[in-house]
Amino acid sequence: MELPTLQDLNLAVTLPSMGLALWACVVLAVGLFLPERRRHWNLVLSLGGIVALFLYNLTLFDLPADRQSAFLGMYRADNFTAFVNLIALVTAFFGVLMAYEYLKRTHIDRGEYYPLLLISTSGAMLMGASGDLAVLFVALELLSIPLYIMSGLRRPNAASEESALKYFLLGAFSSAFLVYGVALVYGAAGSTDLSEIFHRVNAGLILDQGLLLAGAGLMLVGLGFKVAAVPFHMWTPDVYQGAPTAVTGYMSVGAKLGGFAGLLRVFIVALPAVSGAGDATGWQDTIALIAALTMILGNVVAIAQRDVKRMLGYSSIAHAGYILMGAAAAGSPDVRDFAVSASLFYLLAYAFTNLGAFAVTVAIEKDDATNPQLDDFNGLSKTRPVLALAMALFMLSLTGIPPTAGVVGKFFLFQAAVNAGMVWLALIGVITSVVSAFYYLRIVVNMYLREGPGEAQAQRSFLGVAVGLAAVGTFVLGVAPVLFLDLAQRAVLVALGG
Amino acid sequence: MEPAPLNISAYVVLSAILFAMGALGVLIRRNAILVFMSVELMLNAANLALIAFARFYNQMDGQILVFFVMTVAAAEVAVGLALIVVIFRTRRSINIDELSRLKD
Amino acid sequence: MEVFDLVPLIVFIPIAGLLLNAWIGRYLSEKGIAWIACGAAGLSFLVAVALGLGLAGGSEGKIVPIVDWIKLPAVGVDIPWAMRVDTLSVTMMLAVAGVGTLIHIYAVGYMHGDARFGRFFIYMNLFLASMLLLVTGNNFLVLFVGWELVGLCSFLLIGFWLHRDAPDPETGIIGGIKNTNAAKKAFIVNRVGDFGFILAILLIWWTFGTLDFGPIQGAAHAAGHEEVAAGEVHEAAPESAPGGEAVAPVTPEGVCQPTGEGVFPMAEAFMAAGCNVKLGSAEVPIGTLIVVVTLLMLVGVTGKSAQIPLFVWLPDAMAGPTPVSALIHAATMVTAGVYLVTRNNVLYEAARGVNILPFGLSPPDIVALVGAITAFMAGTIAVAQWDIKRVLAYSTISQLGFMVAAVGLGGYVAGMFHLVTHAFFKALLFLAAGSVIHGVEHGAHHAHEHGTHEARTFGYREGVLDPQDMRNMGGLRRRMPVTFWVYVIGALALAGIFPFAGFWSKDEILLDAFLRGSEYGDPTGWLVLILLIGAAAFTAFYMGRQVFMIFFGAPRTQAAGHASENPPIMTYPLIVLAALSTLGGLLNVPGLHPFGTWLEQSVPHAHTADFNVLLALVALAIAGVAVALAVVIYYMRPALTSDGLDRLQRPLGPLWTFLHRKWLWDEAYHNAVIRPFNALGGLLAHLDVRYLRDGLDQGLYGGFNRIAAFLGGDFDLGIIDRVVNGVGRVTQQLAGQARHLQTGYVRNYALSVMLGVLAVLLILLLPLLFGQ
Amino acid sequence: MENTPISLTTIVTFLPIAGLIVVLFINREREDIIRWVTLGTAVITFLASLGMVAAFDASNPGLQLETYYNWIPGFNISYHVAVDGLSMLLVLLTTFIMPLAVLASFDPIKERVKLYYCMLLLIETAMLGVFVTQDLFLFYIFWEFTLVPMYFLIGIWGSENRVYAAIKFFLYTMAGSILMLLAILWLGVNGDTFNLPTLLEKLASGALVFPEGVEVLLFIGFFAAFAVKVPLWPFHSWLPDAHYEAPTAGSVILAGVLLKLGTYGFVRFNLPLFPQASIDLAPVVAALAVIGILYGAWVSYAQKDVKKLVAYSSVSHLGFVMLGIFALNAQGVQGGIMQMVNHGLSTGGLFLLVGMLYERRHTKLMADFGGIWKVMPLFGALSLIIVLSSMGLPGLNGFVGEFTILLGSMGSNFLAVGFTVFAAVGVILAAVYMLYMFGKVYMGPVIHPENERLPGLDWKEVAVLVPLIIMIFWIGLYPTPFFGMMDSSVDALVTPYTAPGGSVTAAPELAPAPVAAGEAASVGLAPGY
Repeated sequence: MELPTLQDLNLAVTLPSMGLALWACVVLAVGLFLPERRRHWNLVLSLGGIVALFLYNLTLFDLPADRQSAFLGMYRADNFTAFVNLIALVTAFFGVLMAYEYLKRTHIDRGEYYPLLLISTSGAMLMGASGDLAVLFVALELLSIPLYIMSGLRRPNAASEESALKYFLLGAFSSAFLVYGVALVYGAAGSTDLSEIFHRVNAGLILDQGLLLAGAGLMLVGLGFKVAAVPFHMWTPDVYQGAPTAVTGYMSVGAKLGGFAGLLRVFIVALPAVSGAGDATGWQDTIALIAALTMILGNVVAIAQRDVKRMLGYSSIAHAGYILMGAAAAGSPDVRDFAVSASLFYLLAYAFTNLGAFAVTVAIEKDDATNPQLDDFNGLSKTRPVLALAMALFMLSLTGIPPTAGVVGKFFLFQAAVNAGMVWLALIGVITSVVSAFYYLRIVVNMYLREGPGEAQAQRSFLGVAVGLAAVGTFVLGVAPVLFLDLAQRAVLVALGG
Repeated sequence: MEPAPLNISAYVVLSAILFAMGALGVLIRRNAILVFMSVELMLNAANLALIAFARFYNQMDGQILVFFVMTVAAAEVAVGLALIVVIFRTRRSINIDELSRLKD
Repeated sequence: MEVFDLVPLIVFIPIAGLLLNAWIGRYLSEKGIAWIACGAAGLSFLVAVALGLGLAGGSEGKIVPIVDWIKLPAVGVDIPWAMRVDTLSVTMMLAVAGVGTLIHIYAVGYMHGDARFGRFFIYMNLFLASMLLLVTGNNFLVLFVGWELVGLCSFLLIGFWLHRDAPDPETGIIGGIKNTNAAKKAFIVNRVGDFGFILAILLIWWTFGTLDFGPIQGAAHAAGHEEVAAGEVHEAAPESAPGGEAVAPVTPEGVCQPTGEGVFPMAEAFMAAGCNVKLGSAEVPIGTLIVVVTLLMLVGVTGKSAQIPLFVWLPDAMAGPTPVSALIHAATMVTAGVYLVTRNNVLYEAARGVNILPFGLSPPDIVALVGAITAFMAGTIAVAQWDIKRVLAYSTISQLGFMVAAVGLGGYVAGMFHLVTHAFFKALLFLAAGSVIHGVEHGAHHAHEHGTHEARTFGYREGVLDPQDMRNMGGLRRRMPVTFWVYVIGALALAGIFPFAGFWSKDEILLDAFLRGSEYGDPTGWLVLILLIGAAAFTAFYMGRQVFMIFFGAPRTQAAGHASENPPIMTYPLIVLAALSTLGGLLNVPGLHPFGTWLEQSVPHAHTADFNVLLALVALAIAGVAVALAVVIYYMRPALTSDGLDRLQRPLGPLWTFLHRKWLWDEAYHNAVIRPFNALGGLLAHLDVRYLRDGLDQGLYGGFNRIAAFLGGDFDLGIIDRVVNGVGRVTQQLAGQARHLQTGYVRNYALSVMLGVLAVLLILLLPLLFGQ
Repeated sequence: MENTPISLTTIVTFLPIAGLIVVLFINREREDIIRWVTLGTAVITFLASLGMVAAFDASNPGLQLETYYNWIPGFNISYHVAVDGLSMLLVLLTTFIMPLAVLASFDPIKERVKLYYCMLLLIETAMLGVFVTQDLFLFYIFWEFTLVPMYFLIGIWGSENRVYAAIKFFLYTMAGSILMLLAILWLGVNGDTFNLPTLLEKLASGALVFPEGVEVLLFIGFFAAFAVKVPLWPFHSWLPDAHYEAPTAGSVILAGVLLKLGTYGFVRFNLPLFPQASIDLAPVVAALAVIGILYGAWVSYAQKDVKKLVAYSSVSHLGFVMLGIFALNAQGVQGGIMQMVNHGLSTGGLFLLVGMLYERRHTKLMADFGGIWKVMPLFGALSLIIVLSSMGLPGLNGFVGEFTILLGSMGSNFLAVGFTVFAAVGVILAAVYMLYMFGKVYMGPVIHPENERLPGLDWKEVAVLVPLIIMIFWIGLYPTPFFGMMDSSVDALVTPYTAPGGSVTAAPELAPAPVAAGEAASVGLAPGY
């Protein structure tokens, strides 16, 4: 057995995720020595790193085949990875931007926030890039552990601490399922390399079908927990409500992104034919069922919410359902490429939209550690017309009304489902979309149609930039989706050598 | 290399029992630390399975994975205990049943 | 350029007049407005005269297209604005424009001082234009436009005094509201008639592929029809299209094939061929279709010409100014139904031979019966009315019944003849009645100014005088001599007394009925004859009653005593009309029958029966007896009893009340139609709000909210929680730890995850178990 | 398909957006400038649409003034806009109504002026987009987007219950259109394109065949969206609320154009895409239409409020349009399209009148009026014309449409005569409720002293009403050019439905029908005929 050379490791392509983690350490180290009045360097350094890696990541699309793998196949540097990186970096960018002033005014301005966020982001990126179940697990924890900490960042605050512990305990619980699932799959297939698993499964060289299926199911549970799919969703509203709003905002996209990247990577690359029953894959129906339940429960329960963050929590559950619909559609070989790109595009659209919505919520939130309520939006269109307009745009996008990213994204997801022959699932999707209009419109109603103080906290600088960029992103993806669709379309998943 | 003869199912069943016990512990225990310990038990059940399979296939993959799991578990312990300490400071209790402020 | 090309002017001139008045009328004096309006009417009449002279000169008339209207070339729909000059339309034009002009002039005096003088004449010109459009239209749709527009004008003019805030004497309803209601009633009832008409038009288009009447038939062609008697199917169907190519009217499958000639020639050809009409996916025999079409048209006729059952609007329409009553509701518009049947004589005669209705009736029979019954019924009602205009209104309905009966009997000439003479004498009577009303109003003013108090008035609640109530009149003969004389002439003409116009025309109608009974052995003819003679007797009686009540005896009120004659601008038109009423009979003088010959050119089924002296004498005798009765009852003694009742009121008892309340038609309609309509409308609106809006929406919305709240609260935290709790409890018991029944939330969430795990594993593994 | 250069259609569609951008840069305090810029934009758009008419070749049944741009390559989605005979008139209607709606808003709208006019401009583009688009995806985008500005127009500037009405409007119409989305997706997925002409070609050539039962489902998917928008009975219950609560211009746009999106959708999509389902379901749709005609009229009659009355009357009027469309012959469809325009003019006009009354008296209850004609003679006269037009008086526009529709339904191969008879009863009822309203509001004596001194019409109000009246007369007296615009396109559209000899027309050269039309049409004459 020859030792691999440095060149074989192909480190350059791993730079977006690895580099971000390393850069997080730098930020952490620098942050330790920053005096109070120089704290903005945290922001500058974080953003600088993110932007630089974002630009670098753009060069990583369409790499030659021999450069698409690093760390001896444990890291995949295909277009899927690049696109996930792209979304993740966008998410991190907004996460940093909307937190800066918020952390200051809620007196939780700790330097750790930025490195934690960056590390978590790198975990999300790594999940999409994992070529090995070991990497998947490590990436998952890399994504999760910082989030546990960030949720409890606001201390001493009972709600924040409670949400952190809940998240932590349940998160650890679910990772245990993932690990056990990994173990079972390994036991069944005899390898942790995704491509290798695929080949073994495909060739029928597995120890026991039941072992494999159980392993796949347990992995689905672990990842389903991350994306907040029903019935693994119950932590979501509580944690969303308790965590600091900026963290919730980041988490609502970042964790979901990581979860879906991992889910797609594992199930499409390693286990496309896990049931061995021709083109219909065993896990497809399960995911479809979960998607349906998730869409229904998320949308319906969101209606009853008064707390904005809780409502957005349920909303994020619902959107997980929509993307799961794409994942389910990806189980059909004919639709796989289309469904994967549709899911990725939707994730990007969701990133802009949901981060924008959270940015506005951050702007609305009062300094007294009370959670923003729906009534806090009353009359916002008069006091802060631009902010209200942006929020309206985000709400329309989440509902799926043109001209926004949301409608284009949903259209493709539904198209994927119809294409995969799951018209019933698309039907549930479209019906729950109407249901979602109930609660999204409620915010628009409060902003535009009701009178009220609706005063936003007076930050115009960074948060405003975040809102503005998110709005632009939401709108541009809506009218000119082709800008990113092209990339998303190239981000298809195949088992290497398969 | 031929896999060594090994009655794999016994190991798998044992790990499954351990895993189930851990899961039950999570469901039943009220003390946050005990809950967390139950999670550790689940992880170790997985480790057991991994080791057994690695031995079964006679390769390194599973064993390497075990190291990863252990490392990560250590990290979780660090974070988890810290969180529990913080909670204890605020509430003077680590009974998870009292963590019910956040609800509808 | 032929003289016939002038025909569009007959419509455009009144339109120009009304536009001019609408544009600059507010800057003009009454005189200026009057000149424009009357000038327009007069010019129209001159055009009609020119056209008439052109026709009389032996020309055949002409179809004058103006412009495309509804044209869908791809499917061959082509309905242009086009006008038709033939003897029938010119007859109507002359009558309408002629009488119209006189009434315009009269109205200048009558409407003097009205705040909306200008608007009145705008409406009047609009009416003239619409009516002339109706009679000149060369296809059913243009005819229909005029048909509806005259209804609109009727609406506008009935409701002209819509702001009157004085209460109505009879009902106590505010005048303006009463006028408004009358106007609405007229429009809506007419719409019911139009409903039938429009359906007929639709059927006609799908049968014939056109709505054009057809080419104008020359005198030779008309002569060719001379021998065609009613009931026979026509043979001489033209076989060639205008292009000259021979087109068979029937496809090999026996389906009627339109040849593009026009409705009437094609109708004859189709009837001759006995083909089927393809209507949508169904096929209907042509005869059936023509019966349906003619019956639907009859619905339109009953609406416009105030026949049973749709006549109810006409008496109420008397709320309008009197010139309106004269022009629209007596002389012209209401005769449109008669014109329609005459115009469609080919269709009606074709339908006569189709025997598919019960009792062996054919559509023309039904037309005749409707007319005769209406004539009789309205005649009886008129006997028991107090209002001078109301008597005339019922008289109009009755006379329209005569005309409708005539055309139903196939007596198109007689019907048109009566139409013309009736236009003269009924316009005369209405205008004279208006003159009476005006005079009495003047008298009332005069009396009021001189401080004299009415000892007793009729029809009023609070001693306010109703100038239209005949009980408030009496002895006006001396105060208003011109009015008196013209009124008497009108009354005699209406009563059918020799030698006035009404005698001749009514006699022809009776004769047609008689011939229908005797020559064709048609029992309908006898029935109609009896009804009409009865109606004629009542006519003579109530006209006598009216004349005596108004002009003879002593004045019963101060107002009547102080009444004065009206200015010449009102009386001159009366004199002209009186002359026409006297001499109008010459139009179709027996022996020569110039009117009949004239109409034969455009009415293929026109025929004129020879004067029957015996029948005329009988009719005259009956009228004479009726007049004599009136003399006995209303002239020999004071017209009213001492307690202000009609002489007949007590002897007749309930019958009088029945007649006075118009056979209870209004009550019947109110109970049978209007109340259910309102109730249903209210109910639907209520249901709409209650169930569709509030019920369905709120139910959906509320139900949805409840489900959401349930899922969000009870379900997510309740049911799931409870299930989770229950499962948790079981788990705990299994573990031997039954101490703590209450579990915390985190554990519940964990349990939810656990359950999910089990479910996922189950779903994934179950097929495996069963598969093996 | 190759990309084509930008056509006039695109320019007209997006001109309002250009105006919107200008408005965005105007300080919101400068309300007058905003108003005039908006009006200018609307007028320029109208003039540009006249340019479209000039360039339009009525004899060509196909698409004209096309712009094609491969918008989302790889997803088979294109930006494809064009007009043909079916849409040209409706584009004109939109651009014609909008300046009037803008002008009618000058005085009533005092709050949030900038936002208001932005919404007006947005909705104009959205509506035009719906009419011109030839791509199903793009259609869906424009279709859904019309909801947004109208939602705000109702919700912000409406009357008391505006929030309820706005939400109801939004949810109802969205719920309807969501099923259409599925149908669109099915077509797009199975036809491999979202381009309507390409889909039609594939259907015609047999490259795309509907499996058993699917055609009806797809029809119903589109039907759901359009029937709610029309609104066809019994999907109408959002309409009275939306109409009632909307500001005047909102009601005008809603009645004038927005409802036509639904009827247009039937013509543009259901008829050509699903011929067999259209035939099978024609009696059902027509029955709903006829019920709507009678029901709407009856319920109108029972209203106490002018605006509600007018709102319900739309249900009745659009029933006629639907009846015409589902007569499935050229007369019916042409009449239907014509009546769409007519309803836009008449009912739009009625809402303007109600708005003018409301501005003066701040009430819409009929009982609060009476004798208005005397107080405001010019207003009364103009109102009468619009009321008569709405009633379908011959010589005015409404009649031309209604007659052509009834002509179509009477001779329809798929509808029994009874449909026409009952629909014609609706003509009577129209007179009943319209005259009831007119009598209550305009006629009679002035009962309320407040009404004695109402100001007459100002120049803006006259300028709003006069163009409507001109069009009412023009279409009523000389509709030939308007029919001519759609004649060839409609003829091409209904060709599959016109069985040989199925109708007695003077055009025997009609193409034979590939569809077994006769089988589907089982209805005959009513008994006794």
